[in-house]
Amino acid sequence: MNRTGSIRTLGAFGVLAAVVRRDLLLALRRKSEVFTTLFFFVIVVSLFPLGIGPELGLLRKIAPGVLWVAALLATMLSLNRMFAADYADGTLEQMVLSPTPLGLMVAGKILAHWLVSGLPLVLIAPILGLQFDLAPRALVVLVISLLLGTPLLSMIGAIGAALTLGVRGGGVLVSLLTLPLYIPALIFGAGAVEADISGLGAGGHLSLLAALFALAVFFAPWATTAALKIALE
Amino acid sequence: MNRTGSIRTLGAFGVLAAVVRRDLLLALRRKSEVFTTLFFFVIVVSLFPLGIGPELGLLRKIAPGVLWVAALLATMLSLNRMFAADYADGTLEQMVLSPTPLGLMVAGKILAHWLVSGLPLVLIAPILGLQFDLAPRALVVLVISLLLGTPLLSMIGAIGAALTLGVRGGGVLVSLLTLPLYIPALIFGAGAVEADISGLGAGGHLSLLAALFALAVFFAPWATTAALKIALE
Amino acid sequence: MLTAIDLACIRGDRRLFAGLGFTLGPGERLHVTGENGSGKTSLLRMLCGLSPPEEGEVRWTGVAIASLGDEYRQAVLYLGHHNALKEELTALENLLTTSALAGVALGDAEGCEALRRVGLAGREDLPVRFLSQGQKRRVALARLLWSPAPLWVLDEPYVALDAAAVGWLAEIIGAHIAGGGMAVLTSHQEVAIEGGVAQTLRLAA
Amino acid sequence: MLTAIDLACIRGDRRLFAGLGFTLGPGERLHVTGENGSGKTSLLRMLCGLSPPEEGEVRWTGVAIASLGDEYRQAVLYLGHHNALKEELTALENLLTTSALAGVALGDAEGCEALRRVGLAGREDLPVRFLSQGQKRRVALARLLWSPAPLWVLDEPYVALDAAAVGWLAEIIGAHIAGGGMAVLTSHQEVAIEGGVAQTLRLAA
Amino acid sequence: MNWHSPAEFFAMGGYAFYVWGSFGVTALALLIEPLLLKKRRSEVLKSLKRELSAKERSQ
Amino acid sequence: MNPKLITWKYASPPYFYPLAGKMIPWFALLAVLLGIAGLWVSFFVAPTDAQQGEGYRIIFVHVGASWMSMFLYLVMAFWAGIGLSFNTKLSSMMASAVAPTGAMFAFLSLWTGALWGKPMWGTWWVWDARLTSELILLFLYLGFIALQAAIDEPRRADKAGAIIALVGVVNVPIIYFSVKWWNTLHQGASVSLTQAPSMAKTMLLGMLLMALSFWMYSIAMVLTRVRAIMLERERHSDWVANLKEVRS
Ligand code: HEM
Ligand SMILES: Nc1ncnc2c1ncn2[C@@H]1O[C@H](COP(=O)(O)OP(=O)(O)OP(=O)(O)O)[C@@H](O)[C@H]1O
Ligand SMILES: Nc1ncnc2c1ncn2[C@@H]1O[C@H](COP(=O)(O)OP(=O)(O)OP(=O)(O)O)[C@@H](O)[C@H]1O
Ligand SMILES: [Mg+2]
Ligand SMILES: [Mg+2]
Repeated sequence: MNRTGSIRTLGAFGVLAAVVRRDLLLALRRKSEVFTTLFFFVIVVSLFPLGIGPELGLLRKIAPGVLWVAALLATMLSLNRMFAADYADGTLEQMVLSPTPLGLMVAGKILAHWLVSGLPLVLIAPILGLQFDLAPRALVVLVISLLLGTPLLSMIGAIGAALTLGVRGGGVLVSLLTLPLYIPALIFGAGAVEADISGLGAGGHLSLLAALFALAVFFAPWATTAALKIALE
Repeated sequence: MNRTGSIRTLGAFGVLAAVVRRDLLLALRRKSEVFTTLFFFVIVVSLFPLGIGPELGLLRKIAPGVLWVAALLATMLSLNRMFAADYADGTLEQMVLSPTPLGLMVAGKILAHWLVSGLPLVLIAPILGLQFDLAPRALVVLVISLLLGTPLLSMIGAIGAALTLGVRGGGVLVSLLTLPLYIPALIFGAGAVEADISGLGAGGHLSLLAALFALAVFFAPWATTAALKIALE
Repeated sequence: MLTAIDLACIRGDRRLFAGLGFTLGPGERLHVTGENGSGKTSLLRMLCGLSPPEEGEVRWTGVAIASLGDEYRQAVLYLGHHNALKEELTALENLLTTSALAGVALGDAEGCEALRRVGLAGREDLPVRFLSQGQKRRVALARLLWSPAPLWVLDEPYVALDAAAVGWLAEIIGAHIAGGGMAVLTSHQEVAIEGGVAQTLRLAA
Repeated sequence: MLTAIDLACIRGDRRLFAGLGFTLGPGERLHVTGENGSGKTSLLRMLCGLSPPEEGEVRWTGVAIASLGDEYRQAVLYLGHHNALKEELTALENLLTTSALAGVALGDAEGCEALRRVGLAGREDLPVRFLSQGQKRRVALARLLWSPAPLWVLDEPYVALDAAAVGWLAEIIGAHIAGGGMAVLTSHQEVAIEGGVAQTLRLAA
Repeated sequence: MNWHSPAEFFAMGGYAFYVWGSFGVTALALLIEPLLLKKRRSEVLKSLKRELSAKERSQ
Repeated sequence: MNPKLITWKYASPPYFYPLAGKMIPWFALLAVLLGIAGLWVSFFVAPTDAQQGEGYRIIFVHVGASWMSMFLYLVMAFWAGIGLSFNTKLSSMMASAVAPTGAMFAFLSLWTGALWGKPMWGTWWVWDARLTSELILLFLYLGFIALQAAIDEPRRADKAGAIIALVGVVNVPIIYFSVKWWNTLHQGASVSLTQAPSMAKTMLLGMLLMALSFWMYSIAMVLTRVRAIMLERERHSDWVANLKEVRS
């Protein structure tokens, strides 16, 4: 077969786009996937009133914490599928062997993960907030905090997901590794909403969250790449 | 090779024991596994004070609910590995083809799952309860409710785990299927502890939990077996 | 005696085969051949009772296997494309547990003996994860050595094996058949098996 | 040009090979043979740069591959025991994305053409999960048809393929080498490849 | 008759948002479902026709 | 003709498909007529409520939707169970066809209830027994739909869906009573759903008409959906190829 001439090679961003496209396609194909992280989030949030009882006053107090913990758990649950399938079926080897820098492909995978698992949570959170009787302004702060926080969770999670590859039974191990790292995001995220509710102003918390976000953008793809290479050695 | 004479065949309970032994061995071999469900439980429970704030009064009120929700999530997280590995590597086919009734092997796997994921939670729960300032009697009720409740969670979870086999992206789907079914266990479990705290007596809740347990013992292995056979068709 | 009557198999919108029938008696082996995707694996899974046939029936000693249940499962040993090994367990542990699942109680000594025979002496206690592709297949095959099942259903047993291993595997199958056993096998490699009566079933793609 | 100098491989407490060296120029192919577990897969992964050698060095056009990075990765195509396919994606989607990962932009037409050539016409849009073992391997192999990489590293490419497919695969490899490419391959089956210069490297167990 | 003018009707005694929000979304849902079903049906039919004509051409 | 064949005649897709096609317009028509009548009664006949003013008119959609959501779950589980035990394809298709409509009514019940709750109770949502179990019912529907959507072999999807539907149906009463008990144990009577005992006759009439309309609507939708499912699943059978809508 003619293997010269007609073949175009892809630039770095072409590969990035291909990675994002592929992961989104996979998520759509496993039809349920997009919706299930979301439903998980919704169900977990609904479990708390069932466990704690229906007093609205009490529920309003714990709402920011519950919503953020649920977002964190939902993100974490979906981490497994970030690299595990690629690792098991040999795609990851192919990625490492690709001429495109691995960091870029990792960034693509993180982006796709956020689009599939993070963004829907941000969009549904206000409705759940209503169930806990949060005020409209608190809802806005909630959405902003999640908008900054969920990509952060995806980025930190990627490191954990990469580190636990091939470590069998890694499904739970990944939570062990990432949950502690998630704690700052949880404190500032839930803190922002609480601060707003109690009239203290959410600005400080939100800017700290933004700072964490910026830090992670630089740090996470690098660490993830390193972890992936180690997993394959 | 001489294939007659010397070979002993195993009775039904021999096979059941072999299944339990194998799963425990696997859990020990994937060293992290036993501890990670436990740590997940501990971490989730500890996240709440971080997300909600340190008021002891508030924390005491939400303690039963939080502990039970965490137990439920921890169990659910570990459901994935109940059958998935066996399905992927062909062991499940061998089980279906085994002369021993599949229901028995399923019972063995559920038992092993509880020993690995449920029992440790029951044992650590009182310590976490202390952190939330629960009274000693409430701690005892907590342990009893978990002792009845966690096997129930394993049994119900087995159905969900079996149904989502081979359904890629099943990791989150399983939670969508099982969490709603877990709700009665959650309500009676957390309810028992709360009833005890508020001086109403936990007896009613606990006997309902026991009734659910008995129901599940009969129903769950059957449904799981059916689901497994469907998965392999 | 294994009888297949008028079997049909539909996968998605494809009819892989229809009206397929054969009879396999003691001391006979059936080679199922055909191109990739012609339905060999699908047929073998049907014969084991793993998937129900679209039409037709599989019978064992004259009785439909669906109504036989345990009795038939006791008589069959199936080895598929997958090895059914746990990567974290050692070769020996894997062999002992798969045997136990099939209702056969093997001791350590018998297990080690079987592993020695498949050329894994010295690797009994290595987690299967570390073994090479061919070594993994050998662990899966070691089950044959102690199996009391009269009917072996082997899907591409020779895959990943080196030439020497293919040789002894053919011998083992031959001995099983010569001893009054039965075997249904598929393979894309031509491997000569001594002993017994050979039938061939060719599935057209 | 691929050069291996004094390679050694240790796995656990086993020294699989040591002092291994060869030179492979354009138009040449290297057959790595050896029993199960002799270290073929380990060697091939080293050559690709997937695992670092215990001792020695792999060089590409005279430079150590560790210092070449992307440039070397662009030159290598590796096909391992695993097929690197996503079971939920269709054959075509799988082919296009694996190619994209390797930096090659294939269009739908080229993808379909490649699948047709590996005998999967009409199954382009079937999720790979439904394909038979051999058909899966064919999807993985379709990558070869459009690959611009000069060095192919193929670990048991013939596994699970039927006789016809083994035939055309050998032809494709032959054509690649005849066109100035290089190939390192392992196989337990004897398959004749036409064209190019053949070297053989035997790993003792 | 409860209403004296259309405006009063639409105001629903101050509950317009809630009443019309309920009836509106319900009506919307009951309208969308048949439309989605119609689309689903026509898609199946289209692909069936395409397949049929492909088959007839190949014969 | 073989008697068994006669009994099962209408249970097989080739016969049921045209039959359903003939029935759909009638149910649709009934739904529209009953709906118009119901709306008329709801808005122009039923009097203003003494306590709730005009806001109570939400009842006319809310109750019908709530009833349908619960009833349809039973219907779905029933067909799924039949499909599982007798291996009749059509029953399983019916189950899959009921689920989306049921889920939609569950959603509408929640939506209209929430819109009612805000003016009446001052909050969109309380964790009351009935509300909570309706929410869980929606989750059960979604679980069923998601599971079936995630499996692409139809036969397997049918059976797996049937198991979750049956397990769910056992659980619905358990859930309902557990939630009810849970709620009443804690809460005094801060929130109570009990309506005025002497409901105006016309209000009852409006509710019934709307509920009947929803019922007819559901039948029409389920039949339409099951026809589409039949075409999708049996695309390669002769009877589909010979349909005049395919031929034309
Ligand atoms: C999201 C909130 C709500 C949900 C999920 C909900 C759910 C339900 C359900 C499932 C039923 C039927 C059950 C039965 O008849 O026993 C029902 C009936 C009813 N609901 Fe609601 N509801 C909600 C809010 C409200 C509100 C705010 C009101 C009025 C203040 C209300 C008044 C009624 C009435 C009057 C019935 C009819 C009871 C009967 O005649 O049986 N609901 N609702
Ligand atoms: N849903 C589906 N739609 C269309 N075709 C399908 C579907 N599922 C399976 N098939 C086809 O059914 C066949 C299954 O074949 P099977 O695995 O039995 O083949 P085999 O003879 O074992 O092949 P191999 O030699 O490659 O192992 C394949 O041709 C596959 O493409
Ligand atoms: N931790 C370990 N301890 C001891 N031996 C090990 C360890 N890890 C791997 N090995 C051995 O290293 C070898 C790895 O071989 P490799 O997979 O390269 O073989 P191969 O030549 O590709 O075999 P095959 O033909 O079966 O594919 C095996 O013999 C395996 O038993
Ligand atoms: Mg096959
Ligand atoms: Mg190898």
